[in-house]
Formats: sequence, C-alpha cells, structure tokens
Amino acid sequence: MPLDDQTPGQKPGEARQFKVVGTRPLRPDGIDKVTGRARFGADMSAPGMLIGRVLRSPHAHARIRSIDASKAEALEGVKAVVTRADFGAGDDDVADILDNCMAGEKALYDGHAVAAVAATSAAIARKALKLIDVDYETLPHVVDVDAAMKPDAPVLHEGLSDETVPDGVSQNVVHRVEFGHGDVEAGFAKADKVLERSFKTAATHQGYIEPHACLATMGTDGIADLWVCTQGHYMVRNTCAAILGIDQGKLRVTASEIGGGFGGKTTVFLEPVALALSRKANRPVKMTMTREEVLRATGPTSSTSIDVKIGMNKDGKITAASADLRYQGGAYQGSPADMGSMTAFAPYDLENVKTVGWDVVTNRPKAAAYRAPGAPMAAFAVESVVDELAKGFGLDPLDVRLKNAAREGTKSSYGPTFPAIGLEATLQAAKDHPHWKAPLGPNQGRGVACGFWFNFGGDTCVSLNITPDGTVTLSEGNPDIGGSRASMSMMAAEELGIPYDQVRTVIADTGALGQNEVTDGSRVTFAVGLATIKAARNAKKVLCERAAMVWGIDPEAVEWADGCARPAGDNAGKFPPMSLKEIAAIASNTGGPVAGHFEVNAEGAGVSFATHMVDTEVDPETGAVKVVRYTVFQDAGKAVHPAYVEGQFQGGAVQGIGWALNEEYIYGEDGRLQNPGFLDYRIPVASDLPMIDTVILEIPNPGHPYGVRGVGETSIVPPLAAIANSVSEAAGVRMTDLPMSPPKVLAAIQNG
Amino acid sequence: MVRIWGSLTSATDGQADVEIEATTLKELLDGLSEKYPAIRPQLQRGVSVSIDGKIYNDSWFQPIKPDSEVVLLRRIVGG
Amino acid sequence: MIYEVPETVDSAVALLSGATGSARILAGGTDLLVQMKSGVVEPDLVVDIKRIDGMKSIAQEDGGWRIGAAVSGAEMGEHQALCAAWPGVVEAMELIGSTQVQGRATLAGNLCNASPAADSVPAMVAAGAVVRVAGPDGVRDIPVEEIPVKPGKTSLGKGEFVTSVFLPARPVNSGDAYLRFIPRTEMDIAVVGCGVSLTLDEAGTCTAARVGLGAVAATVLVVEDAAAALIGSKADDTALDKMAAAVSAACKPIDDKRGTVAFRTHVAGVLAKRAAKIALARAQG
Amino acid sequence: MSQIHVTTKINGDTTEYLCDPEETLLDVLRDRLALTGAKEGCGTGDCGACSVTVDGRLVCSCLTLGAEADGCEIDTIEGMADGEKLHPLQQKFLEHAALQCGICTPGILVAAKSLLEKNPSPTEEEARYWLAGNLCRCTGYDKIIRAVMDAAEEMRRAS
Repeated sequence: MPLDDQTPGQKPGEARQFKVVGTRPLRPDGIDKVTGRARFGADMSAPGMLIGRVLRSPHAHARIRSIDASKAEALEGVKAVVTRADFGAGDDDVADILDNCMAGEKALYDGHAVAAVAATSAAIARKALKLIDVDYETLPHVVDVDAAMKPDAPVLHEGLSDETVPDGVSQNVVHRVEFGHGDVEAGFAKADKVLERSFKTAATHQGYIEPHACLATMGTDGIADLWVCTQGHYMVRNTCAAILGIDQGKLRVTASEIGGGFGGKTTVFLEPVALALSRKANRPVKMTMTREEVLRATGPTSSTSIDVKIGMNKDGKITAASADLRYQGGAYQGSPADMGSMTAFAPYDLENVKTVGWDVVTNRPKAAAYRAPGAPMAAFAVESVVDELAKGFGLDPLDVRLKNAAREGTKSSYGPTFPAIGLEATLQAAKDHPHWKAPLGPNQGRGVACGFWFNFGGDTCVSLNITPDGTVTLSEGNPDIGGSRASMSMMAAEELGIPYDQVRTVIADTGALGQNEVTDGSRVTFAVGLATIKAARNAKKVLCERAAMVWGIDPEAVEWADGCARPAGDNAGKFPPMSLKEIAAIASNTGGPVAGHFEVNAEGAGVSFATHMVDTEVDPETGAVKVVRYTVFQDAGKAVHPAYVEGQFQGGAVQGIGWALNEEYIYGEDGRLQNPGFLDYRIPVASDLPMIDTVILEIPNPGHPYGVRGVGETSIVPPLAAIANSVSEAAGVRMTDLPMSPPKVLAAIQNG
Repeated sequence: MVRIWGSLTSATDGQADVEIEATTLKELLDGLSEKYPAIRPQLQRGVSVSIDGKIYNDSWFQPIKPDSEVVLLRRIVGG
Repeated sequence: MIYEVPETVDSAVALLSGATGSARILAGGTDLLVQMKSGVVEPDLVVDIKRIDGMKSIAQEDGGWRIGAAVSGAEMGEHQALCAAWPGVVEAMELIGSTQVQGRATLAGNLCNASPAADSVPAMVAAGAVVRVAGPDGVRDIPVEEIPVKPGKTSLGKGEFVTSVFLPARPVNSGDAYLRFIPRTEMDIAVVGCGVSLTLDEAGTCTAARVGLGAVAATVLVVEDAAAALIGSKADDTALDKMAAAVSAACKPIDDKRGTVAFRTHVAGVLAKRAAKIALARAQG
Repeated sequence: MSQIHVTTKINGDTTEYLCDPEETLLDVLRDRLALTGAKEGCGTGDCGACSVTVDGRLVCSCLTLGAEADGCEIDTIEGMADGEKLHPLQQKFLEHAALQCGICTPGILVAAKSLLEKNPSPTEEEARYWLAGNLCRCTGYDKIIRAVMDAAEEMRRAS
C-alpha cells in the first residue's frame, strides 16, 4: 500500500527533533542475556521429550540405492526413524528445501541428510544412526565453480538450466543474467588504460555461534508447535507446513532467542525433520546440530570466480566497466550471482557498464544468504581494479572514487536512477578523517573501498496495546537478532511521547500476528520500525477520541503532543491535557481497551552505502597479516540506537576481515569438507583485532518516517576489497585470491 | 516506459526500454507478460520493481505515475 | 565406558594393564574429550590420574624441574621459578589453545596425543626433557623425542603411562625459546613450530644447542645440523642463516589445510632464527 | 553402563547428580541441572560459550567430564549476579551494548570475571588474549573489550 511517509506537522527536509530516538538506553532483554536465563534454541525442553539426530552422507555425490533402517528401529529406546519416504511430494515451491533437509534420489554433498532418528537419549540416537544401512552408488563430483561450468563436468541435476543459459556450458549452469547500459567496448576504446583482472573468493560460513536447534511437537491431527532459533518463524511455519502438507494455521511457531544468523537462519534444515519425527513418534522431539553439522550442511556463501575489466583516463574518470561473475550456490539453484551483478558497480556513475552473472550448482551444501548476499565478492573484485588503476596513475584512491561516485540522479549500473544517497558523504568523511592522514609504519599499507546494498522491507505486523495502567506492550514478529526490541521500544516511546521504559517489546509467536517477512535484508529497524510508528499513530488516534468523548468535543479538535491528548488550539475549548495513563485508566468507561496495530508490506526501503578504511601490516618473511587500524564510514539514514548501529558496522567489518584473511571452506580431492570446526574454520578472535572505529552518517531515507535505512548488511560489502587493497600495498603485490592466508601472501611476495 | 535488465532483451527484440500502458504495478507486470510472452518465466521466478528509485516486490496496486522511472530487477534477497 | 579415579600409580597401572578394550588416560582431557565427541575414539576405560599423588605437583629435583603429568599449562605459567628456568617450554605450553584450555591441558597430554604439531614438544625436545613412564615392569625414564612414533601413536606399551616430565638442570648462560606460526593470533594448531635451547660460555660462544621442529614431519624433529650450526659460533647472523638453512633442509612437511610444503619449509627457517635470537638474549641475561 | 554419583558445589550450593561416565560437565549442567546459561557452540573447546570455573580455574565445560567434578566447586553464569545486584561486568556489558545476539555473552562474562580476579588491571592486549578463546560473531569484540576495561576500572575504584 502507498504510505504517507511524512511525520504530521513536519515539513519535507526539515530535521525532526527527537527525544528518545538517537539516545542509547539499555536493551530490554539485556538482563536476561547477561545472567544466562535468556532461552535460546537448545535451551527448551518438554515432558517426554525425545532427542533427534541426523544421519549424513559421507559422499560428495552419490545415488541412494536403498536405506535399511530396520536394525535402528529395533534398538531399545528408538521411537522413530524417518527418511525421504516419510515426506510427501510437497509443493514445488519447497522442493529444493525439502531435498536439502532430507535427500531424495541422490546425496548431493558431504553432510547431506539421508535419515534421522528420534530416541530416548542422545547416546541411543547416535548409536541408532550407526545401525542404518545406506547403499550408496558414488558418483563423480565437482566443487569448484569454474570446473562445474565446463561442458564435461559431472552433472548434479539433468535439465536444470533455464532459457537464459547459452549452449556450450555444463547443465550445472542454472541461470545467466546480464545488467548494464551503454557501449562498454566503445568506452574501453576511449580509456587511457584498460585493466583486466581475475579474482577468486572462497566459500565462507555465516559462523553464528549458536548451532541450529528446535523442539517440535506434532500430533496425528496435524496440530503442531515448534520452538526454534530462526531469523523468521513465519517463514519456518510456512515452509514446514508446505513440506509436511499441513495447514499453516495449525502450526504455531515460537522463535527462541537467536544466537546469530547473518542470513544463515533464513531457511529450514532440522525443523521439518523434527516435526516428521514427532508426528511419527507422537512425542516431542528436540534436535540440535553439532558445529560439524552446521559447517557441513548449512550456510555457507558462494565461492566465486570473477573477471573485471575497467577503462580509466589519466584524470581518474572511468570510461567503461564490465564484469563476469561466476558464483556456485551449492547443490541447488539460487546463488546470489544476480545480486553480485547488480551491486558490483553500484557505487559508480558510469556511462558504459555491463555485468554478467552465472548461477552454478556444485556438490557443496546449498548456499544460504549471508549478509548482503553476493555483494562483498563483487565489490572485492571491482574495488581492487579501481584501486590498482588509481594507484597506477598516481591518483588518490578516494579522489578517484569521488570523481566517479554515484549520486542523486545517477543512472545506476543495475537500472534505476538513484534518489538522495550517502556515498559521497561517506567518501568525504573518509577523506576528512585523521585516519586518512595518519603515517604508516614499515610493511604497512592502507586500503579503502566502497560498498552498496539495497535493503528491503516486506510483510510486517505490529500490535501495540495500552495496558490499564497506561504502559505499553508492543508485539512484533521478527526475532531480535541484535537489539531490535530496544529500537522498537524507542520508536514507540518517541511517537507516544512517553519514557522508553514504559514500552515493552515482545516477539510474538505465529499465532499472535499475521505474516512477517524474515529478519533479513536489513529490514527490521526500517520495516518493523515503520509499522511500530504507524501502530502508535493509530493508537494515538483512539486516545484522542477517548479524550474528545470526555471533553465532549469533536475528535478532530484533539491532538497528541508530549504524551498527552490536548485540545488542538483555542477554538477547541480549554481542557487540561489528559495523559496516556489517565486515558488508559478510563479505557473501560470510554469504549474498551485501547490498541493500535499496523499491517503492511513495507516497500520502498532506501539503499545504503559505506566506505571502509583499513591499515594492515604484512610480515614479509611469513606472509602473516595484522589489521592495525580500521574505520567504517556508513550512512544509516537515522541511527535509532547509535550503539547498536555501531555494533552492526563493527560486526560486518570483522566478518569481512575473517573472509578476507583466513576463513574458507577447504575440500579434499574426495569432495569432503576438511575443516568442519572452529579450529580450522578460522573466524577472527579478539586478539586478532584492533578497535573498529565508526563514523555514522545520517542522510535520511525519505521512505521512513524517521529517515531510517537498513544498516546490517552494507557493512560487510567493502571490507574484502579494503583489506585486499591494504595488503596489496603493504606486500607490494596485488592480491586477487581470497582468503589472503599467510601461505598465499608469502607465495605472492616471493613470486613478485 | 519500463527499463529491463540486459539478459531479458532477448525476449523484447533487443529493446532495453519497452513501452507498457500501466498505472499500477500489477498492470505493468500483466502488460509485460502479454506483450512479451518470452519474459514470463522470469516473471514467474520473481522480480522486484524499482519505481522512482524505490524497490517494490509485491504491491500490485502501487501507483505508477506517467513520468515515473520504472526498472525491472531480479528479485532482491537479503541475509 | 568405565570411568576410574585411582589414587596410586600402581592401581592406575593395574587398571590399564587389566583393560580388555581400549583404555585412555584422562588428565586435562582437552584432546581426549574432543576425540570422544567426534567419535574418533570410544574408550571402554578412562583412567583419571589427577588424584594420584604427585601428578599435580611441580618439584625441584637435581637442579631441574619435575612436572607432574596432570599439571595444567596455567599452573606452569603461574610457577615463577619454572618460568625463570625454562621460559621456552612454559611459553610453548601456554600457546596451546585458549585460556580455558590452559586451565586443563598438560605437558604430558600434549606429548602423548602424538600430534606432530604439538606446541610443547619441540620446546621439550630443545630442552632435553626426559619423560618418566610407569608400567607393569616398573618405572623407566626416556628422552622426550622417543615418545611419539607417528601421528597419533606413541611408543608406550600396554599398561604404561607418563607420570611426569623432567626438565634438567639449566647450565649458566643458557636460554630457550619457542615460536610457532599460526594464521590467527590464537586458537590455531601450529603450522610450524620451533624450539631452540642454547648455552654460551663466558666469551659468548655457543657451547651447546638443541633445536626441535614441529609440524614439518610425521613426528617432532631434533635438528642436529641446526644445532651444529650454532655450536662454536656467537650466534651471529651468519650462524643463524646457516642454522635456518639447516632447519629448512630438515623439513619433510606435507600440503594440508593448514599450510603448504613450500610455506612450512620457508617459515621453519624464519622461526628458527627468530627463536634462536630470543634464546640468545635470554642466555645473555 | 552404570551412572556415577557426583557431589559438587555449584554457585555455592551443594549439588548432587548422577551422570553417565562419558557425559560432559556441560551436558550435566544443561540437561540434568537446567543451568542452560552455559552454551554449546562447538563441543570441542574452540568457542568458549560453555565457559565455567572449576575450583576457580576457567575451563570449557564441554571438555570436562561431569564425573570429574566430584568434590569440586563450580561457578557458572547463573551465580554471577549477587541477588538483584548485577556484577559490574554484567552492568558494563549492558551499558556498552557489548552484546548483540547474546549467545556468547555468558561465556565471555565468566571468562572476563576470571581475568579480573587474576589481573585487576589488564591492558587491552591482555584482555584480548585472555578472551581469544571466546568467539563472538556479532560485535567484532570492540564493545566487549571496552566493557571489560571499563568494568575493571570501576572495580578497581570500588576496592
């Protein structure tokens, strides 16, 4: 629906004075989380609960000839065993998700689920798994994206390529997409220099510390309850209902506290299996993944192979740019090659630009969304070439970016013309920051890079209820992944004109609200915030009506200001203001409880840009890289709770540092994952890092009443490139292959 | 006038900008589907539409003004 | 699985000797429990040795130090006299795992896990440590480098277990050091590890040296050529380069998820040189 | 398989339990004693989310057998606050927004408390190395380290 975006009484362009928004109150779920009593996915139990475990394929690619579970079923304590045969055909929409949760004809990657058991203890469940005989016919496999595209590559799915895929490539290529405008060849012909480079990035995992976990209870009548750690319990409800062939309304899903997601908990893995086990055993079933299972069978992001070609004039003006982006998305279609193709050149105002994206399947776990899916790798490749060209001409890399920066009115590389955007502001802030002028030590280098992300909105419901004592409870349908309860309470308090601690925000289960889009796309503060503000405005309207009844005047003659209903002007009559508390106290006498609610598909999210600056030091004898200093400059639209905005900036930057330096999926010749643990899947630890400085810029999003833009994802787009540019300068050699692990950096230094 | 992405131009006789009479998002998508049947598989896979720089995924009755800039995009996903 | 907590060495030996299935010693458990979790080992008997007298003690003996098999890294790090005598061994031990792991992990366990990448072992090798083993035939003392025979396998026989590690008396003007290379700053397994121990005479000439190398072969290496390059020199740059070359030449590494052959071979030399400089500075006081 | 009877003190209270010989202390705390503040992030000692202290020594409860705790004193996150009074570290974590999702928070608080008991005046570097075994994926550690340093300062002032 079209939204009236303006705050009443506020002229366009006029900065609003906030009382609560922009402050840093303590989060309402804080004490639960510092005392250990907050309940996460694995922290729930039920009477008579069974423990479920999954049997996983040890093969990268194998036909499943047969599964014999009779010995497992006969083991004392085993109450149910399920295989794919226990699931129906399911809707087409969820066919891939079902096949990923429980393999059908083929196991498509190392770690692919092939059967599951529910037993009276974890030990018995583990023992039962060993008693299941699976007859596999192993098949040739492929895990590398370029290898998988070759015509003679082992094929995962026959006939999957759609009409966009040209002849001469493997059927593993699912889809090809192209964006751009102008004539790149003509543009390259005009350039003083054309530079073409190829890049590779390894697959990385979202790396949330909480493994997937759920507790399912399902009866034979199809009525079911599910407790689960997820980024979207409504998505879990809808997906599981479709897979299990039950009505969405019969499945109530409650979101636990969530121990990190970053996109990796935007789909289902264990949940349909736990429900199927529970249905079969007719008892509650709890399932948790081990860390090994998390790494082998969930997440990760795509590994990529990218070619970038850019033409630049001596003055730094880019004449043309093109990129070919090949992303493998694991065993099923849907790698974010399209997002990479759309975002690759988004920070630039280009006359001639073309990107081609390839979605490729391989024998790896199905790629899940990871924070700005597809964008960081594309930015790594593009920003590396821009940097090399700029430095080749002896130009300041920030000046070159400013010279070519997308701004209001720029026709973006993916099509639309940008409205007011904050890229130049981030670049200018970077240029003016002391970090840019600070001296570098020996073996140190400084890199900068820009990044872009779309952000989006989606279906959102908020219900705001006034209690009899005049405090407020706010129900929303998006798991609080990083302080969003605080932001919602703040926006409701701001709008109602009451103190922050008078609002309590809760995450409602799927029975309490309508459909809510997943906590993804950096949407929550934007979309749920918008719905919160609108719900509060609806409540204020009712509150004004109640005051009007008491005063015996027209409701239109009452306005809400500073937490009270007041006569709107002298003509309305002279009455002392009525506070929220006063109106709440007489709610029963004036028509009943007061509430405001708002349901919307919150379209029209604003895009967001960031510039990152990083200093690294390279040990020339070992190739070890140390991050010495890091500063994030990002447009937040409006920072509702600045501490949590900074936290998003810092967290994204550090995930990017991991991706750039040490994180990678390592497969052996046998197609098995060699590092399914936090020992060798090396996410940054505290001693690896400096403080991460942040500069929040606020260029308001006209699509949100307070100007909010999403901030969660953009922060992971620039770091790969910024660090690569920094390391390349420090090492004296251009690094094009992520991660820049010490053996690679040392080899690059030694090979010049 | 709708701007479509590069690889769809095979469905529109090579035109990157195509003319569709539409006052809402739904009319636009129906019009595209009717005029260029070859584009239907892509529409079925899901698209996002940028109207004057704002992204819309689903809202059928989102108004489109005569002078609006309308761009068809791959369905935006997030993490 | 049966869990036993014997209170004497003899009863531990009896339990281990009498075991019909697989038996494991539990001291810190930081390797054993990981292996049990992954299903790599499913012991029928676990013998917790922490309640045996002496297992948790650090005691001076003949001018050297005897470290009980259940002494944790954290306890070693808190023992000032031990740190002063063998800083290289202590710093190697303290590099293993996190603070949490330090609260449990032991020198003896790190040795008996028989990983070629064990951090404390090259340092113990350099220090000339001697391991005391109890078994059905009584007690024997053997050089530390003779314990691991290949990855995951020790030379200990059935019923035997390590009761202590002895670090010998430290000659005057001596110093030791251990350095390892890891991709992060903490929490990784060594890609290369190098322990150096050396002794100087009054004139500053190196009279004795030992160099231990980890993660570059199936077991920790004692590199005698490297030691020879130092002995008789003043550990100047020429000698150090010669030592580094000997270290690199001794490497027989593999390519794996943690590093390449070329990387390990090169970095072994780099680390040996850096470790030797630290040891030298310590020897010079 | 017979179970083992264990007597411990947990957060100051004498506690008895029966556990399987191969059961970890983490499983005992979570599944038998309903102390779910310690989390299992990896089960292999690599993430620190299950941190507790045993006889004052910081350990991963996933790398300790429940049977080993016999006669020991165990402290967990559930015992960190003194009644209604939060520990200064807990308070500073809230004030500095040092948690986003909160899954690593109990382990980090237990580890940080152990640090400050051993070293009341850690440098930033000492704090970072002490906490290197506690993985956090949300915050980039910046606000965590600030909260620990601030709590240390406040505790020094108060003592």
